[in-house]
Amino acid sequence: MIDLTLSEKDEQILATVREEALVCRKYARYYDDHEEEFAPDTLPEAKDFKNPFALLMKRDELDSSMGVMSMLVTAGQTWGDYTVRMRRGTGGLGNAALRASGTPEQQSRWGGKTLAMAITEPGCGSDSKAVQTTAVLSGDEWVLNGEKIFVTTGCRAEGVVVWATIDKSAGRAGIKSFIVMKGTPGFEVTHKEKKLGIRADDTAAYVFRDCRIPRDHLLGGDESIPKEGAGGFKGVMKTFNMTRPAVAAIGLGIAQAALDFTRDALAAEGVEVDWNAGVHGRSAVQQKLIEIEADIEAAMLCVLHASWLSGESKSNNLEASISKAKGGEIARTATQRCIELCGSLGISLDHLLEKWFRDCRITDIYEGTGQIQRLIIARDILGYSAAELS
Amino acid sequence: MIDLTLSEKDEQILATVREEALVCRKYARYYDDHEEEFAPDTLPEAKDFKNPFALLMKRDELDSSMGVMSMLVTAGQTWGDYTVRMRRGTGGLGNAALRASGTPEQQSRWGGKTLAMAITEPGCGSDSKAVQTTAVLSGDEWVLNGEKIFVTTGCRAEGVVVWATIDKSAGRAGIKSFIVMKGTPGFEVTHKEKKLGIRADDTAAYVFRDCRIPRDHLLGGDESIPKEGAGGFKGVMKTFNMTRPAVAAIGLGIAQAALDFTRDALAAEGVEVDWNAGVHGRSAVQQKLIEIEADIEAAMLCVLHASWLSGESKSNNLEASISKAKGGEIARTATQRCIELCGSLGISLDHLLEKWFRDCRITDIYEGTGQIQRLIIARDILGYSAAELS
Amino acid sequence: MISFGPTEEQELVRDTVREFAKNEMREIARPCDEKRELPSDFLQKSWELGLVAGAIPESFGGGGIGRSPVTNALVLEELGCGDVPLAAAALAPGLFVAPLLDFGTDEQKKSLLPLFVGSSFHAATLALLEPTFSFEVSSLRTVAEPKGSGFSLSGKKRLVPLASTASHLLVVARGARDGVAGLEAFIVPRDAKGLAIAPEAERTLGFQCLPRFSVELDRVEVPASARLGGDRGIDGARLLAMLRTASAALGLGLARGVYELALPYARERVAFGQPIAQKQAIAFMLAEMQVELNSLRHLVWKAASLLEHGVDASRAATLAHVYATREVMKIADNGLQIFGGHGYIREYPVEMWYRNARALTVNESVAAL
Amino acid sequence: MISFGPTEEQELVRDTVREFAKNEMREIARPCDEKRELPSDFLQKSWELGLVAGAIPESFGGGGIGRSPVTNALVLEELGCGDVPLAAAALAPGLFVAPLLDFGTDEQKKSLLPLFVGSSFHAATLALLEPTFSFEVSSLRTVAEPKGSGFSLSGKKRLVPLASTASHLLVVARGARDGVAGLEAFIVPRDAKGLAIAPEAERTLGFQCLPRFSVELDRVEVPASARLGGDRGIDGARLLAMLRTASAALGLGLARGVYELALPYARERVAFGQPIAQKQAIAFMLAEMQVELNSLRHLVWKAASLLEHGVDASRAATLAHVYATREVMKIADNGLQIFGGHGYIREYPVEMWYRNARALTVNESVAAL
Repeated sequence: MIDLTLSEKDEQILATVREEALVCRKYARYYDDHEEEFAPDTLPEAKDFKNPFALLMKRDELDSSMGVMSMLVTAGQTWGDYTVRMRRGTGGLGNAALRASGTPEQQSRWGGKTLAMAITEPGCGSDSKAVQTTAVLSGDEWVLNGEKIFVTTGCRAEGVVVWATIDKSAGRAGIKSFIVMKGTPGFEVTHKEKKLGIRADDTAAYVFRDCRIPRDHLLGGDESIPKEGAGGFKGVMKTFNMTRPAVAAIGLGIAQAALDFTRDALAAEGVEVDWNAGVHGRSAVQQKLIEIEADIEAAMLCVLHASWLSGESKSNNLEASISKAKGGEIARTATQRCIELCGSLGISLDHLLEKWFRDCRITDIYEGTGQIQRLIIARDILGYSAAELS
Repeated sequence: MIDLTLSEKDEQILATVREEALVCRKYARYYDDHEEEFAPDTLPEAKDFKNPFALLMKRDELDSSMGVMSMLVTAGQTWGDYTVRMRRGTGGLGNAALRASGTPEQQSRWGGKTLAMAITEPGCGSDSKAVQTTAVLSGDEWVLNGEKIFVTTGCRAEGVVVWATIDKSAGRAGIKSFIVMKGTPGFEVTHKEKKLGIRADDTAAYVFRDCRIPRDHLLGGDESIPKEGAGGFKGVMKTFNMTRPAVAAIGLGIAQAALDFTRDALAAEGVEVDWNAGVHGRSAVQQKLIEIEADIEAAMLCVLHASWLSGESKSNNLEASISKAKGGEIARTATQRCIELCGSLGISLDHLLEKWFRDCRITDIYEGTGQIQRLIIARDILGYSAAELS
Repeated sequence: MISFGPTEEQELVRDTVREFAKNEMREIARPCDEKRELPSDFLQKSWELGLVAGAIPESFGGGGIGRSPVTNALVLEELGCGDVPLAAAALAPGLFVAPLLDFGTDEQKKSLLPLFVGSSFHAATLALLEPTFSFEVSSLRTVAEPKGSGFSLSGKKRLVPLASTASHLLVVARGARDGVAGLEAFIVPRDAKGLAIAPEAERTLGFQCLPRFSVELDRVEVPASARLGGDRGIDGARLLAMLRTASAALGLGLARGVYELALPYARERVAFGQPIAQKQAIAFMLAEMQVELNSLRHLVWKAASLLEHGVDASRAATLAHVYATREVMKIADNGLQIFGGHGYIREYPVEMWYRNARALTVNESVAAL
Repeated sequence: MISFGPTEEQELVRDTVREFAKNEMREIARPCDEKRELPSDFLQKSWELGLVAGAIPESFGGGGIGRSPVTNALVLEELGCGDVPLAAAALAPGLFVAPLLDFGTDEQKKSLLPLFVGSSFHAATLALLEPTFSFEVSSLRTVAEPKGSGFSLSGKKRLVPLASTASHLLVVARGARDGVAGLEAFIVPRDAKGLAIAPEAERTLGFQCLPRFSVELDRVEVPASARLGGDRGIDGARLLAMLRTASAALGLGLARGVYELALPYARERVAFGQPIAQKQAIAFMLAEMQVELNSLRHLVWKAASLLEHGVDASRAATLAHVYATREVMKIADNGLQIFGGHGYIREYPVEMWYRNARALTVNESVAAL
């Protein structure tokens, strides 16, 4: 049945997440100001709270699915702060790749580690197939050479899933993912980027110089290069169908925080939305508040839709890109509009709104820009190949 | 000096235009309902008004230029109605082409006639270089064969400037314009299109079957085919730098009518803009009224800018396309928003607002769609050829 | 529980209506629009879908499927994708029946519901809109004043669908309290003394085949029993939420219809040597449409599921309505743009959708419930 | 007479300022932003442009060029294209001088203008904004009450540029009448009793190198002569129109700066085998920027020429301001998007412009006059 409401249990879990988020929020400004530091893996307050993920384990028939809830929990956490967590769960974007394409052995061996995902290179942005990093088989080892940038949690991760080509002439088909653990000779973490926002987060640059890893570190284990098109590459792309809705949820949690702050601040000064009034019964600010709220809710529902589909093991390639395209756009414009509504207090560092405006802006850039998402959507609905629509 | 205000004389002329426009407006609904009829060339009221164009002849140093004023007069006229005129001036889009590229002999011979412009063909929309109509020299005559659609004022015009290729292999360079008068054997006016709006206007389809015209009917007289690129075509394109701002002005006059109607109707019910209030002092409707007004004024100033430049005999290729791109977009959205603000009365045939909504929509389509304009703008600012940015 | 999966029953209903929209609406939409005329047999054919009678309890002779706002949203999307004015005509009786089912007293239901369970179309309607440019539902000008044991209704209404053939009009008026909470609805027979229906249907942009009338109420006296809900009255906020959700659902269908016209056209139409759909400017327009169709559908479903749970849906319904007002117009506008010159001539359908899109999404449009 | 052509004199001024922006502002903008610090010599260098003193009549020792809102608009665009916070710092004294020139009595001019004609930078400023989320200029909370022969000022102001070093603050307060017509401005020396300037500059998104302070007025007593314009008072609507036009002009410059960063980047940056500028999605973004830059410039010039004619410019100034609020943010946003990942890291300049764009265009931002 179609139902877009939450069960009581769903609500309870999200209420707990909200409690934790409010605690994390207390640390948000500090780590934004001290971008060279890392937030602790566990906050001192942690002992006073029970882990919401424990509750997530037992789902009843009338509760929302794990996939859907994990999106709501993600957004609920970034509603507090992008980076600071009561307890940092292990696992980064690389772990999603491991879950999507790793062999059972690989999953059990590295599932417990925090793995970053290294795709982007100085020469290529969202053009993931233009990967220049090479992996050459020598004896029973792969030898990696190349540079990676914008590696999220790249400094603190214990290892990384890195994209490299085993045969440039094969184009996308030659691209494979490899697992490289920190400390491997020839694997160097160069620097932490200084960014507009998400400053507490670490975004690293990697260099691989004749970095040798065992042959079985190729993710999925398949060394063959499919004949036509993007066989292997598609496998790699599968990851994105899981990470894109998640990335959108991350941004939308922040956008929601910005809207909630704005709504409360204005309500305290007597500016409140009347849900029954028509357009002629609204002020300019009320109208904007309604539109921001509609945009965020629509975008979040796109995220839930994409994750619900994968929970039903239905294809969600289109919907994952829709959620990222919509989520990225709204993360940008919702925070922009909230500041506008708060006027000169909206830009004050006395409040977190300006930080959310900066943090949110990454959403439409990483994991494939909004333009890339629209390209994927257009190809999907038009039935075009990358050659037909580029 | 930079000055965007009007002289007293400018104001007087536009006031006269406004008076006439109000008379024309009385006939607007009738000819919208009776699309098979044509509005008279001269309205019965004409005797009571002096022709504003007479006043336009003598311009003082402190008055705005002819070019600028002609745009304001054009918008002032369509503010009354798209088609109905107190006195129909001779001259159509074809006359603009004649003025731009005609030889002195051609100008004096046909300047007094109303000439339509026939470019679009069933197979090509804004892709004007894909012209299939052919002109073949046989003896001292050109023989024309082909079909044209969307010919504005095509039924009533006395003649037409038609685009045809004298050498398909030469691409754009082979395209020339020819003057064909009504009654020429082989030149057939097929039908008047039924349209969303501008129904009183005639939009014809032409067929040319072995239509023979004297050799000197080639506009500009130059039969040579320039070697590289779009030599001759550029000449043809010159026309657009004159017509694009005019077409934008036509649409913006209608958009202004829609805004004025909406503002007055709402003011009569107590909804008025306070120009001093900030965003927190405005209602949703006031905010929308302000934004529509800003959009229309910005677009109209782009039109005046393009025409002022040509008056100063400066290049205005970029600005002409900017004015058309902006004007076309605002003509669409301004009328859409005005109806929204007027609610269910906005869609009533008791008022002209709904007609303006329909009439305005053509602006972003003919004389090159908004997409074509943006392509031209982008090529210009990026210094790209049609091949580099298509 | 968050779920985007319709039940098998809902899929069945949706597919049936989709077929009906394709075979019985798409074809006749254009001639109906040009002739400004509603084919007599269309209402009967639509009636046989049981959209109105189905929701009426068996105890009153109805289908007894029960009211399901979610199923309703699915149906409205499909009908809107067929043709909105025809859909609005078919659904006009629902504008009367739905509030009766939700707010009516047992007596009111007993006496009126049987009219709508017969095998042939029975017209009834709702009168809400008023002739003001700044129309605001939270401050109606039509008033209901206590008169003796009943009420006296005075005011002007407009765009009342099928008013000239309706047996009853449900007249919305402002009662004792201010704002939406003070809204009252009265059951008024068409022949009531003081009720005047304009002889000619109003002509509007779009919706040209749907007869909608101005109605004037000059001290129309009705008994206390005519007050919908009796002493309880109605839940104005819920009525409004249902109206907004319904018109957003119709708008969703309309927008999807435009998208389904524009996409194949863009793939076939060749300019500058290739299909225009291969240009990012056009391809991204279509992608944007797809994104907004999904977004709007989710918002409609959210409002519908809150209504289905019987909880306050004002917020969700307003979000869906505001979103539809913005996006449906934009999609119709871009759809027309993709057709270029062909979008502007009546040989092609899209200009009609453009007019209907604007006519549907003006504030508090009353098209369906 | 409609004319888009600057005078030779205006072109000269514009080119001089353009050079200054290129050589003295662009280079230092990023370090100033990172260090949240205004280089001491910058104010002096900017002072030597004579932007403030130039407008002061020779009779008071000024340049005597006279006030020209149009020339001002040209200058502000160029400075905004250099760096908005640095521009705002350089222009802070103008926030005090311009109203003094337009509304001040002869006595007020005689006593104060000479401070600004010297060869070294003299700080003065304007205090308008207040610490409310729903700040509305037409209903200020800072009040001026008659006290003896003078006035008593009470209220809170914020983001007052250079307040800590200014010799005088022009404090805007609500007087006897309501709305903008009732606005009053008072000349208050920094050391006035009851006037407290926060010890630390306020930290904000963007504008990081511009010291802006919270100022509290607790029954600050000023003589009647401190009321700008004497018994006539000021023209609040004109002051507001000037502020809005000026901040729109700065915003125009900022947006142009982003465009000038994004265009060459898009031409050089290669993805999917070709420069991203060859993709319609990016090319059209840049085209849109060009369209909106022209549009905004025209609206700014329209408002400026009305101000120059001395006629009511409230409407035109509000149109320009509303337009800037919408488009400057959008251009900065799309500019950052074109840079992709590089747009998000501080190695590249665009993220700074993005922050400044938002900080500049929040309602009634007071940056220049």
